[in-house]
Amino acid sequence: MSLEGLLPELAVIRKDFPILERTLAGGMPLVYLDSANTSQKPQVVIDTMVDHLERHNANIARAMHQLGAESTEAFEAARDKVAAFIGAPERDEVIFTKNASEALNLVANTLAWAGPRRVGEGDEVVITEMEHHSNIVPWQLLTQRTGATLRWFGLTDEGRLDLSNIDQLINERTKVVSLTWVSNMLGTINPIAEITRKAHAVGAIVVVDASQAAPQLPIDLAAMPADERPDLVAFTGHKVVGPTGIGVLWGSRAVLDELPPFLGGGEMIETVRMEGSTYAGIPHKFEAGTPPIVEAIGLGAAVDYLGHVGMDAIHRHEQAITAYALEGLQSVKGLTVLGPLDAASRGGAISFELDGVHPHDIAQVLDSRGVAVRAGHHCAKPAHARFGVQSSTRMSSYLYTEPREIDALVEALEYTRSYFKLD
Amino acid sequence: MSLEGLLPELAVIRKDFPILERTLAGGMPLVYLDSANTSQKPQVVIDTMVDHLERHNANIARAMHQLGAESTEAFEAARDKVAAFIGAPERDEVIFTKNASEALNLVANTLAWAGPRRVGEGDEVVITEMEHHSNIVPWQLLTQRTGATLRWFGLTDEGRLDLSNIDQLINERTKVVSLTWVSNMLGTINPIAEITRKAHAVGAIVVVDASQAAPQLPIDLAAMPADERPDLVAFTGHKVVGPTGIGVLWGSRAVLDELPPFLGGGEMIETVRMEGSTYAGIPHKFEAGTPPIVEAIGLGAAVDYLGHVGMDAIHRHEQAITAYALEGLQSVKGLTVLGPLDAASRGGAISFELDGVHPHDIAQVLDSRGVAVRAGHHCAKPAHARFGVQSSTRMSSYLYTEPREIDALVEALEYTRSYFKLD
Amino acid sequence: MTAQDLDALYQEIILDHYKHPHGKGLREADPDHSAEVHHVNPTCGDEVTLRVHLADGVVEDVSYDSVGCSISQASASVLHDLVVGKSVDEAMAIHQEFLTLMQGKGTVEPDEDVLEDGIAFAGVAKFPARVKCALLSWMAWKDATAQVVAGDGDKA
Amino acid sequence: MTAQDLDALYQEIILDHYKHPHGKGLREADPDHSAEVHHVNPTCGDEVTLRVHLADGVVEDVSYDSVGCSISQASASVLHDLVVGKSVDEAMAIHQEFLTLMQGKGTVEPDEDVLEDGIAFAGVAKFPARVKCALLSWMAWKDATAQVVAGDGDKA
Ligand SMILES: Cc1ncc(COP(=O)(O)O)c(C=O)c1O
Ligand SMILES: Cc1ncc(COP(=O)(O)O)c(C=O)c1O
Repeated sequence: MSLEGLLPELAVIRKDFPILERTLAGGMPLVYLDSANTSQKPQVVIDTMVDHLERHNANIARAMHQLGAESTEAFEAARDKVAAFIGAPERDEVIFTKNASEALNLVANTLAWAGPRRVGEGDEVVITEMEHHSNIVPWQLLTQRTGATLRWFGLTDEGRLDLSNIDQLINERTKVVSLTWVSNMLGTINPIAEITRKAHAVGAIVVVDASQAAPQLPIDLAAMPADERPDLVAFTGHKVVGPTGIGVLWGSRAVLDELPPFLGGGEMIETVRMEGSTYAGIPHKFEAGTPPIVEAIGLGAAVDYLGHVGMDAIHRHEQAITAYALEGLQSVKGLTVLGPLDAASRGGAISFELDGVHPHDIAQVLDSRGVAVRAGHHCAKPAHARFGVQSSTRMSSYLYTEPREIDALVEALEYTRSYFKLD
Repeated sequence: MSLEGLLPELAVIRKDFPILERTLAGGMPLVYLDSANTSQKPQVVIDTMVDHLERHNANIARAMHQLGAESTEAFEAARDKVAAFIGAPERDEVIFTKNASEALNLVANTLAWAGPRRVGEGDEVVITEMEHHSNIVPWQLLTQRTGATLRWFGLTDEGRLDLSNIDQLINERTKVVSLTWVSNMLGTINPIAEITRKAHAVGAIVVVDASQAAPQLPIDLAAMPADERPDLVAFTGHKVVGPTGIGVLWGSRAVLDELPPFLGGGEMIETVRMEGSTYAGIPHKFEAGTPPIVEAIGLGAAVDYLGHVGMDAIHRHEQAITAYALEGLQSVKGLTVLGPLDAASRGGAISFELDGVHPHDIAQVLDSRGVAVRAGHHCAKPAHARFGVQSSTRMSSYLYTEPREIDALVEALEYTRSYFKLD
Repeated sequence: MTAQDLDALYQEIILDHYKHPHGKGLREADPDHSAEVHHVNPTCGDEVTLRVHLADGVVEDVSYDSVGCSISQASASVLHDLVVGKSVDEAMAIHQEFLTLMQGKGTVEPDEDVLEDGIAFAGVAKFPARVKCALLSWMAWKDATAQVVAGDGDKA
Repeated sequence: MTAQDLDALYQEIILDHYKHPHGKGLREADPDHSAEVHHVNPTCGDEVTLRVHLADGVVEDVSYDSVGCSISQASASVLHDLVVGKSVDEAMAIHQEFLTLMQGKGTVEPDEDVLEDGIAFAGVAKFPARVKCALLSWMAWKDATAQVVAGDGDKA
């Protein structure tokens, strides 16, 4: 089976991911279609981490012995790699967090405290109904705690942002607009440039949750026109074939300099007296304590790996698989896809309903055939509520996904229908 | 060379740590005496992480396929192991953070917002002059932001807490007392039970920074009398032979339930609507987003490893090495140890000054002989200021340290003296 | 899991209760002796609204409205069968028995005399991710019952 | 690092400047044409308080008080030698040359005509952790000088 747009070296790429050789209970080979939840790791990421732990492990910055120098160099090289991966205008604008959630909370939490960007009573924060909980709850906490107002974009029936009231939503009271680039439930790709332009025009800052975009879209921040470039961008290591425990917040130096510190402690200081402290410049100002060192180094290897395969090629591959999957899924009787049906304008996460079977039960039957998908609300309860469903089943592919795995999914769905005795 | 109290299987234990075989520039074998900064990792921790990444990697909780179940089970088993390691009264009281700094900030940050423990104007927070910056800056931020007052215990010339004014410091306005169990600079072990009793008597909560205690002292929280048991205890994975990217906050259920959420996002919710959310119970309430999964699993293997060696035996080993080191160091002309000189009542980090040579220069010469120590303020500027020094050199041992490594340090210090042509 | 495990999980009894749940729907109850709770499974979003009506220490009715998978729906139905008409003490004992079964990781032998159709859930205990589904309505029932008992106590 | 690297780092010239620093101590200066800054190396806590006094576009004096390692002390002394008496433009060019040397990771060949004793720092450039030590007073000097120039500008 060969589709237009698939990665040419797909078989070789699959060999890079040891877990894909796993057989599950009953001798079933693994069909991993849960990559939007977390991606699998290539051998080179694992080996890089092992090499660090076995040969170079030391704390960074503060340690000036040879191991310390090696560790610091590897950690800061990872920052360079991540900066290159997203085309960051400056490498010091890349801040390591523990995941995307912490990155988003860092912004929402510090906006409560001080500085010219401070959010207070009468101010408005705008999000959307398709956000992941990690881009909803931090803003609820911020607005509840400061007396500001939370507003949001609704969704069209097709699963796109309803921009009809954009001029009311983004107004002179708006201080922050925070939205996802690619929806983890609906797959929708949002018009970041257009919304950023509107937000900048009223003096608001724009925060983009790129957790689902970074794995599949080529990103080049420096190449964006300044008025269309978000001010802050978050993503998470474990979805870009990196380890858990590491996330990224990129922010423009101008905005990061305006934010007060987030976590206080070692490494983020300039000087400390009992009576008061002064803080280091970015990126250290936002990296209190011993950072996730081996995780950052693993992430560096991960984005290098993606870079070698090529983000353009990965994007094409995702589109090809997504188109194939949309077609296959819709051939299953009683199955409805939630979100856009046009593969070219969406990401690779596809949520669906199957009449007469609850998503948990679907996922369970699929699992008995080795097919791993996600069932539930995918941390996007409001988006599910918008479509009048409480949960859904989601398949999500990545650079290692083969068409035959989509076939296996479709077959397993047919089997589910028969297992639950649907006509 | 054999000292009373050394781990009987020391040679075998050293074999567990692959990095100890490293040779450095010029063929020098590694003499790693920077374990208070970060500890080295045994093979079993590395292998456990590799096995997880190569065979079981999946997101947790939310993923209900086989890989998801395996990953969740391994992650939650790690929580059980950590709970056992510190004798936590309840396993759900163990919260995974990214490091000790985040754990301490979690407490200081949430105390600003809501609930019966909220810190506001007129309230007092008490810390000590020997804290690591990670247990100073969060409390400075909290008190500055809320209008509360920060107070602190001073230090005696010997490097112990000056408790002479304890009854003024801990009074009916005190809401929080936060202090380190073992100093990372002076080695001092603080009287946690006594201070906790005083704090509890005035209704204050007690936060203990156990970053240096957890690696070397057996901890059994459940066995402590309730009035002497701290309410919250923080430590960090990378100092207990675990990976970076993982830390622990233990808190009593009663106090954790009183704190508002910290980071908002996936996993910490009960239900989310655009208008507002409700939150999960502990531990999930404080674990927003994808947690450091493979890191928690690595930490589980680490505390298991320490448990097998035995924390009592490790503590004895540390005391033996510390006594030997105190003796050796004091034989060096012009060397002054900062902190208590009695090995039985102190931890294994020993900071010192050497007349006529700056700590950076000492560390550099030592490094040329393969001896890795730390030079600087060790994230404890106020404690250095208290002793009228700006920086110091610190050696710190761990369960894999041999007496001959202390000999190598002492010799290298003598060489430093001659290199800088001191009499 | 294997196809065999699948069949152990989805016993006919479970699928029957799923398709034809017993006692489903919210019914009116004397407000002095009843309580309503709403529980969710945060992982998957399954929800149950459940009302308990006690009278003279006896479980008069358990009525509920719920959205969820076959396991969670069937277990609410079995709950209804098992506790309605029993004394609160007896019902609590059954609850404990069901809890023990579900938390036993598949090692507990269920007692059919006590659990009746509930024994069909023995297979669920092997799937940690599904145990929460099976317990959702049971936990809600315990919570609601405790509330009525506490409320009655207040009035005594 | 090896013993050989150690000697490359601690050149005799550096140790001489360390033991006998030139221009150390804070000296009074005409407040209209001077600025004082305080810089720290957050990693190790080394500190310098440094005053720059300019007159007619010439660096009249650089006086400083500092605590730190041999490298940071010696580099302040060499800074003093190299910039005092030079025009601000010349001094800035020397600063740039020194910066380039230090950031070159040991690959830049220093120009003795420009850097004089400063060439002894070529060995330091190989030790990333020590580059900050060598640059501490140089960064402070640039900062202070920029402040005086800006201040003079204001008055013009
Ligand atoms: C006493 C003490 N507290 C807190 C910390 C902070 O730990 P981390 O950097 O892992 O957050 C350390 C170590 O750096 C420490 O020694
Ligand atoms: C769109 C989106 N935002 C945020 C997140 C949160 O990422 P993490 O759980 O790694 O913090 C996710 C993934 O779970 C996501 O899909």
